[in-house]
Amino acid sequence: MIALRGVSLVYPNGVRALDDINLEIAKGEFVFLVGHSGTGKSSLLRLLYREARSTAGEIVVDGIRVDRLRRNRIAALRRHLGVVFQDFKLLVDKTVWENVAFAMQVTGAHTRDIMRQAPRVLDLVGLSHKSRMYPTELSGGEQQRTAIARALVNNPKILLCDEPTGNLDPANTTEITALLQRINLKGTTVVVATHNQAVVDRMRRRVVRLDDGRITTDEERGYYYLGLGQTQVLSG
Amino acid sequence: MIALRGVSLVYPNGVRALDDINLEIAKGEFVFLVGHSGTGKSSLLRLLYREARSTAGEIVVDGIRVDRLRRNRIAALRRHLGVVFQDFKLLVDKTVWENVAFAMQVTGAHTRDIMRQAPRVLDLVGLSHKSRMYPTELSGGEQQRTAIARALVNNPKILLCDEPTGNLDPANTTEITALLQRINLKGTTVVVATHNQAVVDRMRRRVVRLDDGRITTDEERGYYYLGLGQTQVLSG
Amino acid sequence: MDWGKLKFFLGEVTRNFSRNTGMQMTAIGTVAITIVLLGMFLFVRAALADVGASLLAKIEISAYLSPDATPAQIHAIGRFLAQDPRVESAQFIPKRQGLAELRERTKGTIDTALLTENPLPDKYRIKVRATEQVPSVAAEVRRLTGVANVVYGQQVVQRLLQLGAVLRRIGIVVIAIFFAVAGIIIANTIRLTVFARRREIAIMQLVGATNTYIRLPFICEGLLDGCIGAALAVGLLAVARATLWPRLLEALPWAQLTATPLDARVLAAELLAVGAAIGIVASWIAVGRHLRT
Amino acid sequence: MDWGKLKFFLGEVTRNFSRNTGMQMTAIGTVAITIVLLGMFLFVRAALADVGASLLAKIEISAYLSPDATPAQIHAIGRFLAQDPRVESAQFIPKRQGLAELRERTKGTIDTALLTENPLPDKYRIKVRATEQVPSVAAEVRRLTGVANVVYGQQVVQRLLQLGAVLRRIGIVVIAIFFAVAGIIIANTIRLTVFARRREIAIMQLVGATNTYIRLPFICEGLLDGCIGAALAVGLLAVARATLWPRLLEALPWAQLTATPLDARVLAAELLAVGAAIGIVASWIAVGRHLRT
Ligand SMILES: Nc1ncnc2c1ncn2[C@@H]1O[C@H](COP(=O)(O)OP(=O)(O)OP(=O)(O)O)[C@@H](O)[C@H]1O
Ligand SMILES: Nc1ncnc2c1ncn2[C@@H]1O[C@H](COP(=O)(O)OP(=O)(O)OP(=O)(O)O)[C@@H](O)[C@H]1O
Ligand SMILES: [Mg+2]
Ligand SMILES: [Mg+2]
Repeated sequence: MIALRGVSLVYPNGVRALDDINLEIAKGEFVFLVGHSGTGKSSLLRLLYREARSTAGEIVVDGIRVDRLRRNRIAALRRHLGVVFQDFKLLVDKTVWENVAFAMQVTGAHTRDIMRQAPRVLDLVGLSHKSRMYPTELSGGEQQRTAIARALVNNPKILLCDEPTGNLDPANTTEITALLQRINLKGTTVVVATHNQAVVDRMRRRVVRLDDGRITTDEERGYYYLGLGQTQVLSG
Repeated sequence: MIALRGVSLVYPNGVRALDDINLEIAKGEFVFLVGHSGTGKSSLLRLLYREARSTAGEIVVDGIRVDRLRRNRIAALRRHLGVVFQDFKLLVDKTVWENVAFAMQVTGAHTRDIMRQAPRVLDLVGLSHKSRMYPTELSGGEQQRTAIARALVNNPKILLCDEPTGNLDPANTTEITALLQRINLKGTTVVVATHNQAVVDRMRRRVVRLDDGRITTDEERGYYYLGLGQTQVLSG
Repeated sequence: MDWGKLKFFLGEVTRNFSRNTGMQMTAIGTVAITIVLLGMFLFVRAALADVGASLLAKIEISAYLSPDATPAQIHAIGRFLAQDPRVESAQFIPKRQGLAELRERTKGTIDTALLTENPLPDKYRIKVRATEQVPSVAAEVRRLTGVANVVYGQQVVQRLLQLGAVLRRIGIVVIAIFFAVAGIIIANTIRLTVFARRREIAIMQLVGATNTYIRLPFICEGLLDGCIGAALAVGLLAVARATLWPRLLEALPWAQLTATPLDARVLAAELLAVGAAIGIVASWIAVGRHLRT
Repeated sequence: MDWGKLKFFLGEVTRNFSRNTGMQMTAIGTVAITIVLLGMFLFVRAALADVGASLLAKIEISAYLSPDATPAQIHAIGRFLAQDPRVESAQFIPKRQGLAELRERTKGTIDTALLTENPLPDKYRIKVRATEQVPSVAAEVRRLTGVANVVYGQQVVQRLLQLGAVLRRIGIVVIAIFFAVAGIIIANTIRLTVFARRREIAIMQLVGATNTYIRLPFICEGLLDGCIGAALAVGLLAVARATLWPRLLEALPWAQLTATPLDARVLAAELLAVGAAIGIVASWIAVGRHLRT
């Protein structure tokens, strides 16, 4: 489903964010991306939806050579992906409902389908009662849940989540995690970049660990810390 | 140092974010503000630096009646506070260094002092090597640390932090938490709104719990969950 | 067609439009001012063209006949003038009438009683259709037998011809400048609105919107700006024409300005079209430039 | 003064300025266009004022004397005219010279050989300093004994006076419109730049910056926009004056346009001042409005 082979990313300012990344993610997998702040997690995700373009290497997403994608085909790629951005990236002049509907609208979806699907995802993230509010009128966590709803609305084949629970309380975090798990069970490939040790340690799924732009470990059923659950670390 | 008496906040759109809040925070205290997403934590902090204005009640910060403050005195109030915003609020056309220096600049600080103080706080949050980069060139956690550095640069008497570790990895979180603790030990009053259970449970400081805009509990040495450390909840 | 989509799209445009009223007012105001200036210019140009025509219409050729011209020669000259297609009218003025006109013109300062004989010759008074042809007609008439002298406002005609040419050239340059100014200002206004929404545009692109999809509302916004601005301008011009123009006509009755130099409805339609075109082109360029990066 | 602060501030302004070059170009271009129009207008107005003056200078009063005026009366009239402060010059034209001039004017179409006696009277040719006084001087001279008739281009004078008044009024209105347009466009440009940076402004306020502190760089930006735009305009006008104006003078030599109707340096200084003032006022208003909310 996703394959990176020898991928490097050097930003225009000279920062080498990713260095010789080799990673295969199969259809239906659930992958955590962990690592220190500034280690390249967001950069890796950015390559997949072509917000950034790799400096070297080969990237295939859903059969598409993303690194070679022509500019006018990028929109089509992004429509098949659901992305939860680390900084939410909500449209401030659109309501919660409109933000979510908009993501369907651009795919050319039928209004009938939008009217059915948008309320459904808003309900999933627990924001039905705020659907008429603007992002500036939302709390941080509500904004984050709006971003999640928008990423889900198109039933994407691949879901990329960048720190999706950074502004959520544990209860909400648990719910959103359960939601991601359910979506994954329906066959969607899910990649989550996160610092939330509790989430990673509870789920015990594949964990890809980045350090300074390189993949250092890749475990099938991993913890946030190499081989250690948080209970051991914190209350051991 | 901080006192709220019978404070309510109703936003223009009719949402009652805070309802009859009574809270006293003494000089030099360290207070966690916890509660569900959308429960009014950010709103409470916003009242203290007058981004929002209370609908009812009395607010005193550092001897100033904030709820009655004249418009042209607001800037002076804010200069005595250090605020880490939930969405960072960095100036995108200024480098990290400039973002930090700017906060001193507006207080009329001497250039000599800026040249000494700015590098110091950048070093504290571990961003000295990124000081010439623009916020768009930073990772989420680096942006968050820039925001923290900016809040610290003026040696404020009161430090308000809204979810200061949402985008940080556990190692960085520990460091930042230790930093806040050290600052608190030097006499600064610190208020931290957070969802990070690990941080709250490890620190064992005063915990004020909000629920639906009301203060439900206020414990001297509290946990994130009422009376329970996370180890009990997660690995019990 | 999915009506929901159309509704969504129209909602989008009207929302954009009503959200940042300040910016829209700017764009609309700029269009309106530009088009008022353009309309004024066209109107005044048309009016002045009429003034020029009526001034030129007064230029006439006097062909003085030699005292010994025979009636046959005089008749031949008259026929020649009647046949010439360039000549609008030719009138024979006998010397007696000439003296009466002279007396009239000099308001009695010439004591005609002192004249023993009429010192003036007979003449033909010739009006030519097109001012450019005055010199050539005059030269040909001069060559006819029986004509002693041909007089016309040589200087006046030459000056008016020169002035007309210069004014036309200046007019073209000014019109071109106005168009450029209008285009630049509107394109910049829309570029600024695009700039102010660069974050929103970037987000739309990240969510998978095509450039066309993003561009369309802006184009429609530009179109609306252009149309509303032009409509405002047409309204203002109509008011000015109904109130100021009559006063100007009254103040300068002798200038012989035409009361209605242009068909108001045609002008209005043209200006609206210009406004719409400017809006579309400017926003197309403005948005296109931004999206390419 | 803390030099570091000044450096910081200047750095701020130049950074703002060089960051959004597109927007600065817009503002500068708008100022430049406006000031070019203003300068052109002032220049042409001055040039036309000279044309009007030279046209009016040609208007003279002819005071025809009655045939039976005594030399003493004629002398008295001459003295009266010499004393009158409104009169620039008065010249006695004896009938013989009058006839010679008439012959000259009619280019030999009047056969003076046919005249047994000179039918023209003696006259005074009077030039008046200010055209407005022509009618009153003429009326007074008419009342002097020995004056038979007073003739001047009544119609021409009246028309020129009317035209002058109308043009002056139109001129004032046009100048006012130009100023309003310039102000509105620049204020809007800066309002848009302020709008585009509303998030930044909000953040600065949250960090504790006073409104003055936030406003100052914008004001300086407006000032810079205004000055650079005005400088551009002055440059353009200087080029136009050096290249186009001589060609216009050449094309219309008879119009008697003054070669240098205005002091170039004074005009340049005035236009620069206008540009600076517009920039400051517009940005002050634009930023003030935004910060009040
Ligand atoms: N500017 C605003 N206008 C209107 N309503 C608002 C505004 N800001 C917040 N709200 C509403 O007020 C309530 C409290 O919001 P607040 O941001 O204080 O929550 P919070 O406790 O900080 O939540 P989180 O942990 O998710 O950041 C929410 O229901 C939110 O929708
Ligand atoms: N647009 C950019 N231009 C230049 N450098 C960048 C840009 N974005 C990120 N970087 C740099 O690339 C490195 C990796 O950034 P990235 O955002 O991928 O980190 P991250 O793993 O997501 O960190 P975090 O957990 O803090 O979000 C960082 O050193 C950052 O400073
Ligand atoms: Mg990141
Ligand atoms: Mg909050």
